Amino acid sequence: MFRKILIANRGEIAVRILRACRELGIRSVAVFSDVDRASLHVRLADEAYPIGPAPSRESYLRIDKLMDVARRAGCDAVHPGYGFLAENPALPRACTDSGVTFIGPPAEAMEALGSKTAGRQLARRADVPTVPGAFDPIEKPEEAESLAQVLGYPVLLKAIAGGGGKGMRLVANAAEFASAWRDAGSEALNAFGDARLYLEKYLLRPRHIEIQILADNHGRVVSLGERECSVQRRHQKLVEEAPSPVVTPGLRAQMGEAAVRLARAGGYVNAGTVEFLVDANLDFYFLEVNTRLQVEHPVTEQVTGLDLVKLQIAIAAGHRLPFAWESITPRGHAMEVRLYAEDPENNFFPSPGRILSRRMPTGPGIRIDEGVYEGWTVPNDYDPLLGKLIAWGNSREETIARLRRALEEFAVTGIKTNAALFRRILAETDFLHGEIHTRWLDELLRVPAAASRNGYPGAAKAAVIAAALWQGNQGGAASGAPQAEESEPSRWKIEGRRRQLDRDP
Amino acid sequence: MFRKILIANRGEIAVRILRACRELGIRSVAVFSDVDRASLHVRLADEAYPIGPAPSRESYLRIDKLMDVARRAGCDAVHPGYGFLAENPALPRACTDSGVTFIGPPAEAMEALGSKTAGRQLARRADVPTVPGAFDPIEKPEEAESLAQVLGYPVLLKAIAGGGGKGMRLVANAAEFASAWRDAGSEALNAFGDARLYLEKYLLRPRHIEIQILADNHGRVVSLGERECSVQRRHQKLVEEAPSPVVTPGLRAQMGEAAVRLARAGGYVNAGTVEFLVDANLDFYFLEVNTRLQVEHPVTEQVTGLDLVKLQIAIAAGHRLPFAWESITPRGHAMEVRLYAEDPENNFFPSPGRILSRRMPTGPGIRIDEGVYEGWTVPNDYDPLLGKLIAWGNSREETIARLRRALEEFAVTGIKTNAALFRRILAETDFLHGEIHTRWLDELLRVPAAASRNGYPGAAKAAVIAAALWQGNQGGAASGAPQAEESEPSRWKIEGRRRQLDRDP
Amino acid sequence: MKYEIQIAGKPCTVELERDAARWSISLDGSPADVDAVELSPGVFSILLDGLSYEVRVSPEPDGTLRILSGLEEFTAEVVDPRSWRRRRHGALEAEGRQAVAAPMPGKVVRLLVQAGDRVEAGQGILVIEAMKMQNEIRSPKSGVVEGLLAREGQAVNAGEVLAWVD
Amino acid sequence: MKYEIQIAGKPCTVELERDAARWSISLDGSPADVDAVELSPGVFSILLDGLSYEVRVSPEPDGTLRILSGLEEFTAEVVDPRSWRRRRHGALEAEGRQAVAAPMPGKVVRLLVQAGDRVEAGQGILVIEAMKMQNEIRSPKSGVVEGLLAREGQAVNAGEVLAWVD
Repeated sequence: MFRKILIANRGEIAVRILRACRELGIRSVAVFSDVDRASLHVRLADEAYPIGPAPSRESYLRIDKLMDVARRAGCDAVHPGYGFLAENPALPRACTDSGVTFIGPPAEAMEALGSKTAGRQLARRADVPTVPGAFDPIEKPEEAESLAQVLGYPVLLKAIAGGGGKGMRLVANAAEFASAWRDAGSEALNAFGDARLYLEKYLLRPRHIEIQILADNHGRVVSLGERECSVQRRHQKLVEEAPSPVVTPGLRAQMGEAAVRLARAGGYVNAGTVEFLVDANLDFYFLEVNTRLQVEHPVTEQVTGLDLVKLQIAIAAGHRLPFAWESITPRGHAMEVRLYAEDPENNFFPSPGRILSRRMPTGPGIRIDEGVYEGWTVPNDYDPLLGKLIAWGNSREETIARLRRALEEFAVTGIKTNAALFRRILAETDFLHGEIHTRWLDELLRVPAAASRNGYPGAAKAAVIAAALWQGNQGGAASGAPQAEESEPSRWKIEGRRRQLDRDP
Repeated sequence: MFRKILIANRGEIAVRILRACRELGIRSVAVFSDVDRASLHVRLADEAYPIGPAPSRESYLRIDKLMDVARRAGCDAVHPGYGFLAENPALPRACTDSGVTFIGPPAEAMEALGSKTAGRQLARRADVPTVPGAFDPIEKPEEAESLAQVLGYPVLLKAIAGGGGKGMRLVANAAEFASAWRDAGSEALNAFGDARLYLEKYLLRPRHIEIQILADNHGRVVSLGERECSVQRRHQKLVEEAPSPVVTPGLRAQMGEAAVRLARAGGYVNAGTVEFLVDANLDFYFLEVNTRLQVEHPVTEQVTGLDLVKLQIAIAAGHRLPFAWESITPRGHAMEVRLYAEDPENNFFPSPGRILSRRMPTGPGIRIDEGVYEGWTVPNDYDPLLGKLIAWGNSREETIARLRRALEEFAVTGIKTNAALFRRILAETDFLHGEIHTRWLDELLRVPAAASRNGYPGAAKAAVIAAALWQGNQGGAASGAPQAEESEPSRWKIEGRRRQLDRDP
Repeated sequence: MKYEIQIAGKPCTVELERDAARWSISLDGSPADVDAVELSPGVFSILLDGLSYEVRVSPEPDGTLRILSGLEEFTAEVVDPRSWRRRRHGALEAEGRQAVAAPMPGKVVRLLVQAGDRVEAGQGILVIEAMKMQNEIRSPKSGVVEGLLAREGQAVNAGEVLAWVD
Repeated sequence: MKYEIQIAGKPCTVELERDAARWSISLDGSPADVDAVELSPGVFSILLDGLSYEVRVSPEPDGTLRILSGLEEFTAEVVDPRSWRRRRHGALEAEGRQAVAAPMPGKVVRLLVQAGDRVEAGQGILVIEAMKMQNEIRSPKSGVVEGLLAREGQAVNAGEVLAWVD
């Protein structure tokens, strides 16, 4: 087993990985940019080294600096997390050159499966059904636009190097094409250093259902079942669950076999995800392969009981996958929501800044994977993901009830988050019935949210009182509200209490 | 189902119960003493009402005040939690008089099973093996002492009304008898308002293994399997786990059947626990019945996937238990540690006070049930339990690794806690092999802890530097350490970084 | 001390009076049955007729207060003698031509209009990149772009005015 | 600024020097490769030769500092010009007769000795009840109980001297 692992990432996934290291007795080495010095992953790691200025192209995307730290800190393995360099074949190659183990697939498998066009060519050869569209990067917008005409709108523009909805645009008609092409290209360039795009036909109201696979170095490839990630805003997954409300054991087996077939064809090793679109007839079409750990991996962990990061490390260390895992069936139901520093009231603009106060949920069935803490300043330079709230329950209903409960306990000030959006989603009838598709949320968001279904009649009154007390405190603590630590109750409080007990609330 | 539930408790269990209420769509009503106004259970409840001064005999033990709040707030049920009035038959009787449902066993079942002497008489009739000793409360210390002579030392003094190790004393020889009798009696009086004691023979090196049962109003009684709680300090459980490292499926069935037999004999309804001592031959002896929810109920929840508090509420509402639960088998392994505000360095003296700062673990396999928060002042008036840290894993080894990881992330200042004790326990070979018994920890504590096995070589250096920076800050923030929010790195930091990268750490 | 507070558009009066070491509170003239404690700066636990609310107050760049009360979110403005002038000023400004302000810190990556252009309400004015996402900043009203203060490549702070539309 | 610090019994010198807006740090005369930030009051993240430590400093009633550094716990005493007098005083006191102090707030429920009694080290002096547990307070040394300040039923605070043993 490894002695020391370099975590080439930041935020919640860096924390997730160093926890796995600690549980395995492996030392963890964090890296940080100038604005991440006080980040949670630096606080929790065994060692931490600076790798440059805030912009990721000068820090987290600098393979040379990462290899330098790995060498000097004496690491024998590197975990890339997701995003940044996770799907860049140059990293595993650099690791090989430096004599450290890359915890992930070989560069060749990344190339064979990672790029969406190559992945689709392979899928066709492996008899995995695919969505019609271009197989290769398209250089000229004109070519792309004429292909769009042939396929018929709507079409989807995607970054060759893409992931996480970045560098992706839905084009409803020819008029929108030029600007969509421009925005997707420049977003892709900024996110991945690669502006190349391709396009495909856009299915109407499909579900996004993906299969988690694990492959060891000894030829074994297994499926851990599906995750449904149909609740997306502009192709950005927001809610993920396992099992899918519509996947039957039969369909699970079919999709799992297709995913395993494709992984074998690509010589895949370690953890990966094969994404499919599933239409109303429950026919599935290959979408792409993510040759890395997914943001949403915890929902699979919660229903299988497996620790995917530990398994990634074990596989990279050459361990074999036990046979038993081929027959894994999900237990209960798990659901994850992605908490972002963004403002749903204001067109989901990013909302970086200092976290002034917060209340995090705990208790039965609740798991939190996060990368922030109270008092920390969420930097403006990276993805706005604060963390993930994951609930588990015996049934989808119990899971949703727990998630809703946790979201009611969740509160943060200083930055805005999308928590209220999730409270809205979890109250929607369609969602409760599992009647969702990849455009469901975008359609929902065209309708303004109904005012407070939560029936807190006095909330406005309480807010006004708090505002006055807050203003009073601005004059200096002395004039403020009673502090919690003051002990004996005041006369008026006793008054109030007597009055409370003299009447039915 | 109920509309509104009064939670006649405080701290982590009150929070646990109100979460179950929220997940079921039932409104929760909290009560609080003067020192609990700012408590977490008050913050999270839908409604909260004061019930008097800090001393529990003037607040949380006042049935009249509780019934008053229940009536005026319009509650249709009362959950007692554990401790306080949870095992006092007067509460269910008062509920019946007030026309609200008591979420727990009927008063008669409490009396038949709750008092240790009555419970043992019933156990004998139900063919459940018991530990030799007195069956009735003993009025005179002289009687007790002569009985102790007959049974032979060591003997155990226990409070008739007791629980949680309060009013309990181990007496090793006749010389210790008088003071032990005195302390146990006065502790029992303070804790339960009942000084009566009984005594029993003390088995050598027994394990404490208990069976969780559920009984509905329709004659169904089921066992949810065992918890092992052998790691105790002075009869106070500190670490609990499920399944037990020594219980075989056969023994689990035997103990489960015995527990169900006893519950039936006592006309038991709702959730309860039958405690056994298990000796080296894996023979088990009935110890007592806890006619309530246990502090350690989460370990059963984690391995069965069931929510015991929701089930308590459903049973009280007259629902039936599905048959399937009779065939429950534990999945994976769960372990809980009880975090107390006490000082292991200083004879485990209680350490109430204000929580100045803390870091709570999160992430995979970790559950926290707690009743405190940063900035809150832990009052001196109640049990020092801050909360519970529960880990789940595929194996006992993985569970211990996760618990250890979580305990390494856990930090608190302002009060002292027993977290370091758990880090020590989880590193002990005997514990890792599951070779534990109810006196194991007391024996371990006679040996001073080995200095830092955790190998943080520079910890002392870091401490000195922090002390200097802290002292610097006392002169005013200006002279202090760089604040996290300041952005651009200083010259000396860049210096330091260059030096770091120029050498192998 | 008496405070005029605008909340969700509606005006309201809160009176805080010292009573022993604490405050007694009345709302719009009538005494309220309130038990309030501050748990930490800006975080209040408020029992109102027995109902438990946790209320979080934080100031916004524009001088208003963002208030989370239970699950509800409010924007409030406190008008008390000390802050009278500042609030008024803010109010007046809002009635003039509309400012297009940066909703978050970021970098202007593209201008979509030029000064003098006629724009529709909701039409894109420019694109700001923050946290790796490109965000189109739209016009608050139909009118003419009067001042276009932002330049491509410029870094901007939250609340910074980028353009004026009249 | 130079600080003498007693930690785990051993003396140590820390020098903090302003360098631009920050501090440069040297330990016992030699410059240390340190990157330190204060995350929140009393909570520091310290990178020492690349190793990451989270250190929490909190003052104790007796004027010492309790320090959690990684998983280690230390008691430290800072001796700087400003606080010189107070520390010395504390030191002197420790050399005199031993105080029996309440380790936590609670109620004295029983006295086990009387003034003038001879006691062994570790022998019970009195019993304090706190958080529903009875805790026997023991003598720090063998000697004679000189002053017995506590009375049965009396409420005591943490650090309050209950008796003297000489």
